[in-house]
Amino acid sequence: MSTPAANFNEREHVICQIARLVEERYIYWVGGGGEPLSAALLAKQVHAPNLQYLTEDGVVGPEPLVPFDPLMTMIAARANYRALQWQTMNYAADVAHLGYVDYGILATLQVDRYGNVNSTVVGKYEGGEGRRFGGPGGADTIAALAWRTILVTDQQKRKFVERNDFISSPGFLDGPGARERAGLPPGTGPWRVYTPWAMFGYDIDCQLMLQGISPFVTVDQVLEEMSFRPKIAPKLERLEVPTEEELMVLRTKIDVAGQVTDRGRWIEHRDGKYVFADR
Amino acid sequence: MSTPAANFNEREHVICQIARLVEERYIYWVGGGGEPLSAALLAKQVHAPNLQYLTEDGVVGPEPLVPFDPLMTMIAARANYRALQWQTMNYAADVAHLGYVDYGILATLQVDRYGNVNSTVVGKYEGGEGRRFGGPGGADTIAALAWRTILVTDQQKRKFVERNDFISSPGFLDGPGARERAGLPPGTGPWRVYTPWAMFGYDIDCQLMLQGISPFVTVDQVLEEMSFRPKIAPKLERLEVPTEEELMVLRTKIDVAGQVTDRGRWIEHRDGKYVFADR
Amino acid sequence: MRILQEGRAEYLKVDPDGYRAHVREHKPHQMVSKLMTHREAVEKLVRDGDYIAYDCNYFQRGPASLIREVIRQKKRRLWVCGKFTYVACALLVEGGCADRIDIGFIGFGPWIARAVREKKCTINEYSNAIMTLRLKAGAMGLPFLPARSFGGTDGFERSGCKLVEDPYTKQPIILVPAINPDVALIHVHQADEYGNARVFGTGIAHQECALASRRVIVSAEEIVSTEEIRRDPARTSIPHFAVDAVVHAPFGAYPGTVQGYYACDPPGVVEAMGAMYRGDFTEYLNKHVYSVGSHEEYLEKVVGAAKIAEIRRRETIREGYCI
Amino acid sequence: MRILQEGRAEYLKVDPDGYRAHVREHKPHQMVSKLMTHREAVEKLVRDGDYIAYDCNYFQRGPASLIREVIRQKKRRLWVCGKFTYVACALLVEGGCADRIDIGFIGFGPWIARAVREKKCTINEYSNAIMTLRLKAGAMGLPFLPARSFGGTDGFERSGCKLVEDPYTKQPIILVPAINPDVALIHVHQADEYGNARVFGTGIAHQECALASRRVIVSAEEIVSTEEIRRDPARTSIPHFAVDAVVHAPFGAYPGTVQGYYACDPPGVVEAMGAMYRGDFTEYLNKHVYSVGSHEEYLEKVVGAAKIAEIRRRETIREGYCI
Repeated sequence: MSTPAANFNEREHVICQIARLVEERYIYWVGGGGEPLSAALLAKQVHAPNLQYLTEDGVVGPEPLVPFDPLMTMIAARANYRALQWQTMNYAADVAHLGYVDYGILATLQVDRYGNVNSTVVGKYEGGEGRRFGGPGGADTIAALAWRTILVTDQQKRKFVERNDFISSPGFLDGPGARERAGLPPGTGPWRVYTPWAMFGYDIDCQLMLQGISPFVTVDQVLEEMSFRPKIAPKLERLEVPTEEELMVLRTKIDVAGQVTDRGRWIEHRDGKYVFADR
Repeated sequence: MSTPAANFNEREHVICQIARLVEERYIYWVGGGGEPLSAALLAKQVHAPNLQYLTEDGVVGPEPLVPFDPLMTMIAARANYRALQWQTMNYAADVAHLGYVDYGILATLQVDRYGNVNSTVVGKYEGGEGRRFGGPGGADTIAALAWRTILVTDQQKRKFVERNDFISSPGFLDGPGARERAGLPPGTGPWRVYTPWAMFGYDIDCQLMLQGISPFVTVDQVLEEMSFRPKIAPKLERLEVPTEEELMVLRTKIDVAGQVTDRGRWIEHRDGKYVFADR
Repeated sequence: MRILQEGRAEYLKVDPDGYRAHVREHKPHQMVSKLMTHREAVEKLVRDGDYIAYDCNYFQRGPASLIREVIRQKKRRLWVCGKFTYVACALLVEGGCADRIDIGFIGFGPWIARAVREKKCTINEYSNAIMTLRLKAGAMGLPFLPARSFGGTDGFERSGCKLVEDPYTKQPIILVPAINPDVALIHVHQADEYGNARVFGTGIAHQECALASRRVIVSAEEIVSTEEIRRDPARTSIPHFAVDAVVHAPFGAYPGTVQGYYACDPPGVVEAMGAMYRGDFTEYLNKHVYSVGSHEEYLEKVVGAAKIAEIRRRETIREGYCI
Repeated sequence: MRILQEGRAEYLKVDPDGYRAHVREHKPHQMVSKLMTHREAVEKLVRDGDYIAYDCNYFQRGPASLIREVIRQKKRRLWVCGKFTYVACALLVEGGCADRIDIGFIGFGPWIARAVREKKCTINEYSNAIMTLRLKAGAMGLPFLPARSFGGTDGFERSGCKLVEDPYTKQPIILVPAINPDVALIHVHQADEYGNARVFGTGIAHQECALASRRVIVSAEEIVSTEEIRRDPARTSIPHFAVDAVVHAPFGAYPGTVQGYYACDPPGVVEAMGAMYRGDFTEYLNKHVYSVGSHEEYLEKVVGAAKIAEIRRRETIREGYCI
């Protein structure tokens, strides 16, 4: 069943990349929806049945009954089914303060050179001129307190910017030592940024570094979709495409209604290569 | 059944005085044993069945099954039977911080002119020379945060002192404004001090004032058993002796083993007067 | 303990002593029956200009029926505790009830965006957990609590938080100001007539909201006896003395779910979300708020028996949600 | 935030970052079986010089069997979190195990008094709730918490607390330093092999102790399956990842009570209290600790089947103590 898929879309591809990172020996705090939660649910179905994660509502280690009703990802019976513990938001924050959260998985509207997170506004904040979004929600707590944060966003010029229009949740802020100066626990921070096209890590100077690339794009295509030039690792990892098994689970058990994955372009396997499908 | 008793001891007398103060419209935090708890249990049995009290273990409004096993006054099934809520110590402290605790009832080893509480040491603290006791326990929280504190102690010279050997829990400290300067909430503090012989309140200058006297002693006897001269109210209240009903409940349902009341002298009704029995 | 940096935003006055005085004088220390209708509770306890907190949201065990009543009664100038919420906050702003929001997370549709541009709505920035921590400080009777998140964000400058030097470690640490909301709306699974309430499953900050707020309206799916409450005191999430009104609100979270009792109504959820994203709740408010006079009438005429039966049936999980 | 006044006592170093690092490296994030005997758990996890916390006490749902094992293994130089306790602390000092106590409330018999006079035992002064608040700070991963009690006492100067100016109200307020004990002993009603634990009824600070402590030994009356834990997640008081050892200890609180499971043994309580007040535990320790090699042997030879049947029988209340 682990044969590479011949047809999938960008969203499915990036969810699979993140799902494959998930390991049973760590505790995760997962953003309560979208790609982050889909990735955790996929991992739990495919290769990490004992995965333990928290969400903002203070659920600890549920055995979720997928699929969920639309938006019913927290404080809902199927999402929180047979958990190890049911608590509330301040408890989840306490657990993260204590250092139990190894990884946080988050989506962001923008990411800058230092991996900061924006879920507040694209454009100018003052006067409400920019396009406004919901706010940090739980992301600030995760980005501040998880040992390592995994971000997911789109590969678009307006999403990879020199400096976020707004820092809703902390990446490395403006560089080494900045998190500690701001009162955040040492040794924490961004670890990876995933887009459907590429994977980034961070250099010791806390700056974004291109480390992996999807088989259906070139490095130049990735760099064209960034407003700044990132560092580039000497050797780039190839981001393997979804397997048939992963897609089957994702499409039939997790994102049945396509609420998460019904965006982005489709990729097909043609003449031995992965290329964007002309639709 | 409310006929005055002809035989009772000092301890029974003072418990009845405090029990009679208890009203159903207030919330009490009661020291977890001795006269304070006995007084609350007596009130609940005799005239305030809906009395709600907390103890240190975070029980809220139990319907206790009396009598208790020795020392089993908290974290015990009979003491906490059919409560409204079971929580823990920090919760009890939160409720007191919030101002829900109208009255606290406490025993003390010593009381001074400003109504401070000592449950730590009688004699010199330094070098461990004095006679050492268990510490403030829950009394400090009660004395700091309850709106009004009711103290109970013995009428002895070494127990009414100019300044306690140790302030374990705050009375008025060293006078008006001192509690606020120490970070305690305004409007709180000592309200009454009861001994088997007398009842004291506080003057506006926060100093102890004799306000009531038991029928089996004189004012001079009371003053002889104090190391300082308190203010004396223009008119002294008479502290009515226990009723037969109160004694019956106290002896058969609450302090069956006499652990609380088996101390102090006995009083009897002789020739129309209450006098100490010669035993 | 040096102050290193301070947010510039206006925040609800921190006044633990004032709150203590309110608790002493106005909270019902004795057990008294507080059963009343939605209308009575909101008329009596929600006032124009209030700082209002509600727990959970319009889709998950939230006080949806009370929020509809607040809009129906045309309350004005509310300051909303916007944590872990979506359309509830948008409804209050678009319903003309609210003009200030402390944001953790809200459904920020085009309507609120316009209100902000037109200076009809003021926004302060926090995070969900910083808001629940502020409520926890309020629920502990304290003026502030420390936190190790929120520092370094652009939200910080637009909040009431402070960065100070911790006198113990000498490291920088965030302080968050307590909130004692004027009024809180909390939907629970069960409550007795006095307000002793049980929430089953996870939650956001129902106990903190109840203990921190000056006036508390609890709406309950079921009214149970105090005997039942006393049968299992560990299940009591909220004590009676924190509660000012108890409203019997079966299906009070509709179109949302109440875990273990009923599922959400997906079309009802989509309808509300759609209106929010379009930036026009007019039709939604007419149908779901103004067309009826009470929650009972709403269930009868707008939701209907078949829908109620369906959402009950679709919630197949009971485990952990009953005693 | 000005510091107005500071206690002069030594206190356990406040180090939330060090604790975070410990949690990351040494706490069992994955579910692994931690079942072991009293001897194994105490050998492995209690070390000479540790700051030790135990929840409840020798008479009320306390880890009496673990405390006896600590004495049996002759641990030394322990620093005791002396909140809401009586003879347990006295036993540890007189058993030669402890020489420092942070006092909330302890059984202060003539033996400890002598040890203090002879400078063999150091005392720091707090109150019960200030000690549980210190544990709560540790359990929240924070360096301190504010409080509105303890100010103005003679204990304050002999503590690690500080009086500071609240930057929000400008009023004086107490700060208490967090404690992250080296080791905690907690007795519970039920636990699974991983350490997911249930406490029924009231308690002192079992969850705080577990989350705040570097090494945690949970002793349980009953070992239950994880399936059972998952059946009612709201009942989980302590999550597995905070726990380092799970010890099956039926009647582990003897001579004390475990609410809903068994009553205390009054003669056993009186025997311990009497020894404490006499200031001589020699006989008590010989009989209850040194005469046996294990808790199992203790139940067999010292307590006996008849006594066990009796204390079970005398606890007639089950309501609220089972699921």
